[in-house]
Amino acid sequence: AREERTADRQFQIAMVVKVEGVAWFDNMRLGIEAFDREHADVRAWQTGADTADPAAQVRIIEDLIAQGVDAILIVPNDPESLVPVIERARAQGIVVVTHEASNIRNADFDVEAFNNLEYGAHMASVMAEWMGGSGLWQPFVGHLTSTTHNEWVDGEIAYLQQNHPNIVKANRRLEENENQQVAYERSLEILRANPNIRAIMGSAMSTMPGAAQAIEELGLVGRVAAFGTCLPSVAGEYVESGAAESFHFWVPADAGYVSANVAYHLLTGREITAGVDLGRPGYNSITIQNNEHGVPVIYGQAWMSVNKDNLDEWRNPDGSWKL
Amino acid sequence: MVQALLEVRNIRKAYAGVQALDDVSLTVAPGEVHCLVGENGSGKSTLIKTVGGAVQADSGEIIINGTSFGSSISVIQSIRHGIQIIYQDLSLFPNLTVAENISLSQMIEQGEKLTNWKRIREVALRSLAQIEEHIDVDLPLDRCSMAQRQIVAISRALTQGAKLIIMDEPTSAITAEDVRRLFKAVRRLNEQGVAMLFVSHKLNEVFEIADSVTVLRDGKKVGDYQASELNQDKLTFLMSGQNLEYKPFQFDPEKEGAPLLLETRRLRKVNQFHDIDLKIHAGEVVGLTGLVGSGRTELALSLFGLNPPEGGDIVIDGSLVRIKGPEDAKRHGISYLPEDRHGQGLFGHQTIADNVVATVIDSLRGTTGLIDARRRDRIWQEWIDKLKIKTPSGHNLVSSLSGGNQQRVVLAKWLAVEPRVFIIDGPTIGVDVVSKARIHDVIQELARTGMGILVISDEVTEIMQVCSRALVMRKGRIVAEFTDLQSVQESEISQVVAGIDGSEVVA
Amino acid sequence: MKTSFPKALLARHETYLALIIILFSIVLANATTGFLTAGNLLSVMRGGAGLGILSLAFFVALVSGGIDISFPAIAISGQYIAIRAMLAFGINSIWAAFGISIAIGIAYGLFNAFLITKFKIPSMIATLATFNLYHGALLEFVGTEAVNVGRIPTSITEFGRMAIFRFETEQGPLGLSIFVVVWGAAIAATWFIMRRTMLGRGIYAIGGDAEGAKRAGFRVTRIRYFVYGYVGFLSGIMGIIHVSLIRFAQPNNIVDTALLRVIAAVILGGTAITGGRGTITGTTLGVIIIILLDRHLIMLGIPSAWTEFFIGIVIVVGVIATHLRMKISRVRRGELVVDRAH
Amino acid sequence: MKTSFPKALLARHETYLALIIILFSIVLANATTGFLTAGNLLSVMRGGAGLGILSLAFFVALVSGGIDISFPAIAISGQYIAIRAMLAFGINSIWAAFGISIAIGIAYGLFNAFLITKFKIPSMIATLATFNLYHGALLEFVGTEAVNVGRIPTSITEFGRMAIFRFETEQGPLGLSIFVVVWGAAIAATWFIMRRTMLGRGIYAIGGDAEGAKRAGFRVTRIRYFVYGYVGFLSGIMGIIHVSLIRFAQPNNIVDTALLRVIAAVILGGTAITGGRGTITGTTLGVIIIILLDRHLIMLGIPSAWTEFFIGIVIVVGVIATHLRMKISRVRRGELVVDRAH
Ligand SMILES: Nc1ncnc2c1ncn2[C@@H]1O[C@H](COP(=O)(O)OP(=O)(O)OP(=O)(O)O)[C@@H](O)[C@H]1O
Ligand SMILES: Nc1ncnc2c1ncn2[C@@H]1O[C@H](COP(=O)(O)OP(=O)(O)OP(=O)(O)O)[C@@H](O)[C@H]1O
Ligand SMILES: [Mg+2]
Ligand SMILES: [Mg+2]
Repeated sequence: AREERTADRQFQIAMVVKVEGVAWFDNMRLGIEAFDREHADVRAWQTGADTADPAAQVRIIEDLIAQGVDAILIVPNDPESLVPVIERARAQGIVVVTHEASNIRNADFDVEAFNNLEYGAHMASVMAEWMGGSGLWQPFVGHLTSTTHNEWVDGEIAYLQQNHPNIVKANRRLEENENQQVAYERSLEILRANPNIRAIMGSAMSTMPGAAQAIEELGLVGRVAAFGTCLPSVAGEYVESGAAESFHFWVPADAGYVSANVAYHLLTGREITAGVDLGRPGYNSITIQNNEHGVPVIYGQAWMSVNKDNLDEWRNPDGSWKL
Repeated sequence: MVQALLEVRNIRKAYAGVQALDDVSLTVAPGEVHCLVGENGSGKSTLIKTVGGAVQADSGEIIINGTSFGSSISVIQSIRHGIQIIYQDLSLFPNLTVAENISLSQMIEQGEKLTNWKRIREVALRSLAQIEEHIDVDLPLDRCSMAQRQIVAISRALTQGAKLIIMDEPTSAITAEDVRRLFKAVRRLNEQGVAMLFVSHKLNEVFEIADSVTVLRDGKKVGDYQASELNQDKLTFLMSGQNLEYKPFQFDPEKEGAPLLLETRRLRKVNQFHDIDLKIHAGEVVGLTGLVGSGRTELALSLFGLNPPEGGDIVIDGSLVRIKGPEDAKRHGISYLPEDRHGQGLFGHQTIADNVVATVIDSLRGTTGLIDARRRDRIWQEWIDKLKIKTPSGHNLVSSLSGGNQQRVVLAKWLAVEPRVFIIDGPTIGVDVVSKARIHDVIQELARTGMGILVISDEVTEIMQVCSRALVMRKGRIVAEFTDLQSVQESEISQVVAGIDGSEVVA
Repeated sequence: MKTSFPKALLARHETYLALIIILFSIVLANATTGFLTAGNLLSVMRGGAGLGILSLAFFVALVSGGIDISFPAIAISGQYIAIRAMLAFGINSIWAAFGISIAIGIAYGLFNAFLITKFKIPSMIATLATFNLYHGALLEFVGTEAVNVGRIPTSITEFGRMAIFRFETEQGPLGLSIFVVVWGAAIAATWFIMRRTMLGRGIYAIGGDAEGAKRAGFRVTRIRYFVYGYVGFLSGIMGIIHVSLIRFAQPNNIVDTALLRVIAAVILGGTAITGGRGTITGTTLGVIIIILLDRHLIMLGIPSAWTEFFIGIVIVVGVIATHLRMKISRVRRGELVVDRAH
Repeated sequence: MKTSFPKALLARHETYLALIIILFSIVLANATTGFLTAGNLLSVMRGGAGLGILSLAFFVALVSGGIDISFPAIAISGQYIAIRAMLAFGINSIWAAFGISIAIGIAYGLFNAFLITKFKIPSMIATLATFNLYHGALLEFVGTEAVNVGRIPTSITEFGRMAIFRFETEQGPLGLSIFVVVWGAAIAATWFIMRRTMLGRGIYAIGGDAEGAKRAGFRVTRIRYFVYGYVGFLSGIMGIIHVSLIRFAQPNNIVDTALLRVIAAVILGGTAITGGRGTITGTTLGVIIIILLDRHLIMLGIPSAWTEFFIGIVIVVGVIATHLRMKISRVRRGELVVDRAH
């Protein structure tokens, strides 16, 4: 039973991210903070472990349960390892909203910026266009265990098979452990082993800079390009140098904001249905689809595509990156 | 009178429960050979360590060449003033070359910052030449024999312009020949004005080399003597306060009808021993002597399963057996007291009591599977008394004992097993004369209970004192057997050992 | 030289550990509300069982004068292979789970022993290498796919919920988890082996002086096989305990968290890293301290990001304290005069 | 007892390592197209410089009879603190970067030495603890935020691109990276210290017999301070090399990959884990083998997930080979009859 909110009591909403200290989640924090600022009756904050470790996440969530927060937002490292702890949280009346975990088992809601297969197809189409419809490409994932990354790559492969049969995968999907150095080393190697590769497609944020660096180092700029999911602050320089062609992302701050908003809706007893405006671009008219476990998943259409042409839109006047 | 090189006045040093040194004074003159004798645990090593700075005395005064250092001196000061100590474990570096081992200390002492390899080799060669030795100075030390290492240690001391070389039992691990060579070097050094202070339990060596002798007993000084005014019996008495008498051991297995316990037939292993026929009967003490390296230890190890022979048979109680490991040997009632007891036979971190009972703990288990604590305590107490192990309590760690007393713990440990055949390799290395006699008594007592004993020793004297029969090994073969030790002269055996008699036949 | 009862107690490392636990419990009981409830204590013990079992394994290896740091890889291999095999063959039995996991654990442990005894590779190097070997092989040959709660065989999730001495409380039913029972059994077995069998004496002996132990007739090689096999055995058990606790199997679990905590617990428990010394009581008290710290830093308002830093401090302080205490007692016994450098 | 030239060469571990490298290179040159190009070789060396420098540090610690496994935490601390400080104070100088990182490295190294010498904590435990301490402190007190290429001070990225002996090729300009020069300097300095100074002899001596070294007049404590300080120094250098290579600073880098590779390289290089023995040539050859393996598995068509498994195998096989070779030469010398247990 949810307790009544007294006048002096704020809703405590905590966002637990995969790992602290990476640009992506630094940006997500901005959304959470914005939400906190905009709502006087909400105290929202973000936390996370130092390593992308499922067990650490479980521990943090257990801490939050012990603190008696009202809602927990989670970007899971490993959705399945959270099942028991989410169960426990919900048993105590805590609202649980996940992000980037469309197959989650027992959350109140999951928030997705978009459908993963569609997003993969979108990224692949940009890449295919640049490649001129033929050549070798190499997909990377952060971890072979990551559902999202693998769905994107599934979407990419499906799209390419259907629309560009002459674009061929060089090697089975490579893992770079969300580590830029590993991405760099693996890219160097795969490029040397297959001089005909034209594009490297990243899923984790660390792939693009690593791959772009390898491309620069081998003097392949113009002939090979890095693609994938990334942020302007991480990939911007490489787009300018030409080692990366274009990149895609959804604004983590918006996703964070929207997740908090979903929890806030639930805490204040409002309903969430298809078409509801959750207050951020790309989420103005959401769709809802129950996943195989019956958890309602909210989909936006919130992807951004950035290349040389619109890169400057992501710059602040002082030259630093907005994101 | 010449000024003393080293003068030690009224040194006291106490460890918990033990007054290791009690008001000891000592003077060493330049160029003299001074010998420090005393029973095990009488404080010899402790005194040496105080002079070398490894141990700080509680009170007293150390004076070197007229300079007083109060009751304690640092290692560096001691070295700077010409004192060089060669410890029992030699303190060499197995991973460095001979040249480095010899020269490094000098380089350190001279405050060198860089290594000059040419000089390192030169210094080493010169130092070896000084005692007329030849060792490949580029050899890593761990490829040198024990005797070579000893030479290296001495050469090292020489490099540092030592005025006084102190050695703690330098001769316990090297051959008679090496001892002679060592003493020759010592005499040459004496002529150059270098003094020697050394500890030995081999009294004949003391008389051979020493000018003067200081006797310690229970941490107190008994007195200073000129070697010429002493003889073996007198010295023994000064050390122990008692006179020794030897009881030769006579035993004829045939006359007694004693059963044959262990026999080897043409036992052999390439490069180690050849065609060994050996018999050990119940109740006899068989001696096995020979030069260092003649193959005795290897033979013993193969009887104990640690060095499988390549051919020949081992027969126990009339049946052929194979001994593949110590556990097989134990099962057949064979025990082996290792020769190198430096850490090998002892669990240093455990108490004396634990060490003594380690081999028999199994048999102390009662019907409940629990260890019978009373019996256990009785056993170790008994052995501490029997071997007169000098310690305030059996609960102290083995590592707190003096060298000779540690040896006794090992002995106790193996004797406690009460085996049927007992192989003792060097039973009294580093043990003082009195305790030696005591250990000999214990060995003979055991034989009287029907145990068959094989004693391996370098010392012919020891063999003559403890055994009823003796074998001599040379180059891996048994070259002589002496069945009646009462009727042979010590020198006769010594000659066979050294191969001087030219005989290759069984006497 | 019998020491009187309280004095003997004071000389023991375990006494200090127990005091720390009591003190820390008092602090926790006063600073928080949730600590001193039966529910919390039972749940803490349940959560700590896995760590406790692994610590016993690590303890045995250390006493034998070796070290085995491959145990997290062994535990996860046992766990993950057991789960995947059960799914593949449609087996649903907790006995099968333990059987497979333990079999793999023992096999891997014996392989460690093989490397260590046959090739005389220092155990730290050997097990560091096999850590990577076992874990790499798991990822490569078995797979990286996570098995979620829905697919975990029901026998395993049921095992995780089993408890004895059930009783009802306001907060719902409580009981002593089966995990704690298994942990207790592991303690009892290890205690029996180490204190009451010749094998155990042999383990202490080879840790004190392997060469001497050999001459004393202990079968050193065989004892080492036992030691590493036993580490594997306990790791296999822990693998199944772990999966029934979190109801999720993924081949990077355990590997990422267990090593440091186990080492901290055992070292804190007073087991000598140089072999030959250590007690099961000490080890278990060490485990309890680590669990208490690990689970209650948050209650004390210390953020969980501190855990790593904190455990580092605990090891350093623990080892220093052990060292100082030992030094004092050695000086008392008159042993320590010449200070040996390590 | 001089051995003839080829025989002496055959007896050396380094000869075998060199042979392995040559063999592996022949395989790579035949199996792939990209291997035997100047570009590839130069880039492999550039990428391996960091590993090479850390391996020298680990080698020195092992020779001294100790071990330091905190070096990845030291390197990342030096790197990350230097970068954050430069950003905070608006400094943009490679000298400042090295200065800060090295200062932190040395300070941390000396703290390790303090724990090891003052409290006589076994070095493995001490550095395991400080690994967590240093890394935990970095995350807790300095932050976890990543610094991306755009924010990395330009002096650092420029340093990363510096090269000597530049020449033009079809694939663009090539040159010997400054990293390789730094690595070379580190090799030379370490060689000089270890072979040509009394300090170096002291390091070997304490690794052979610390007590004996003390008696011989070596200042053991001081030497230990040097050893761990030097490990910190080299780790600090590696921290900056690493960030100028990948142009990205994040406080979990290095920590996650360096430890295993460094240990593998040094052990493979023939340095004794028990101290006192090892050569810089061996260490460097070991590093080259690890880099070649690590960077060319994909070229050989071996999937990247194998790397971990593969390095495990390399350590096991390497250590076994070393052991067998040593055994053979010991049998030849007639030393090995009684097989001693370890
Ligand atoms: N570990 C070993 N490996 C190879 N050969 C050895 C080994 N130990 C000894 N030997 C050789 O075996 C022969 C016999 O040596 P052993 O040690 O048995 O002699 P010993 O008569 O017992 O002498 P000691 O008085 O030194 O004990 C010698 O030629 C020696 O060089
Ligand atoms: N570190 C120590 N702690 C406690 N007692 C010690 C220590 N070192 C020596 N002792 C004790 O001091 C006494 C003198 O020992 P020391 O080693 O000087 O004898 P020693 O004359 O050299 O005997 P040995 O002939 O057996 O070598 C012995 O009782 C010994 O047990
Ligand atoms: Mg002595
Ligand atoms: Mg011998």
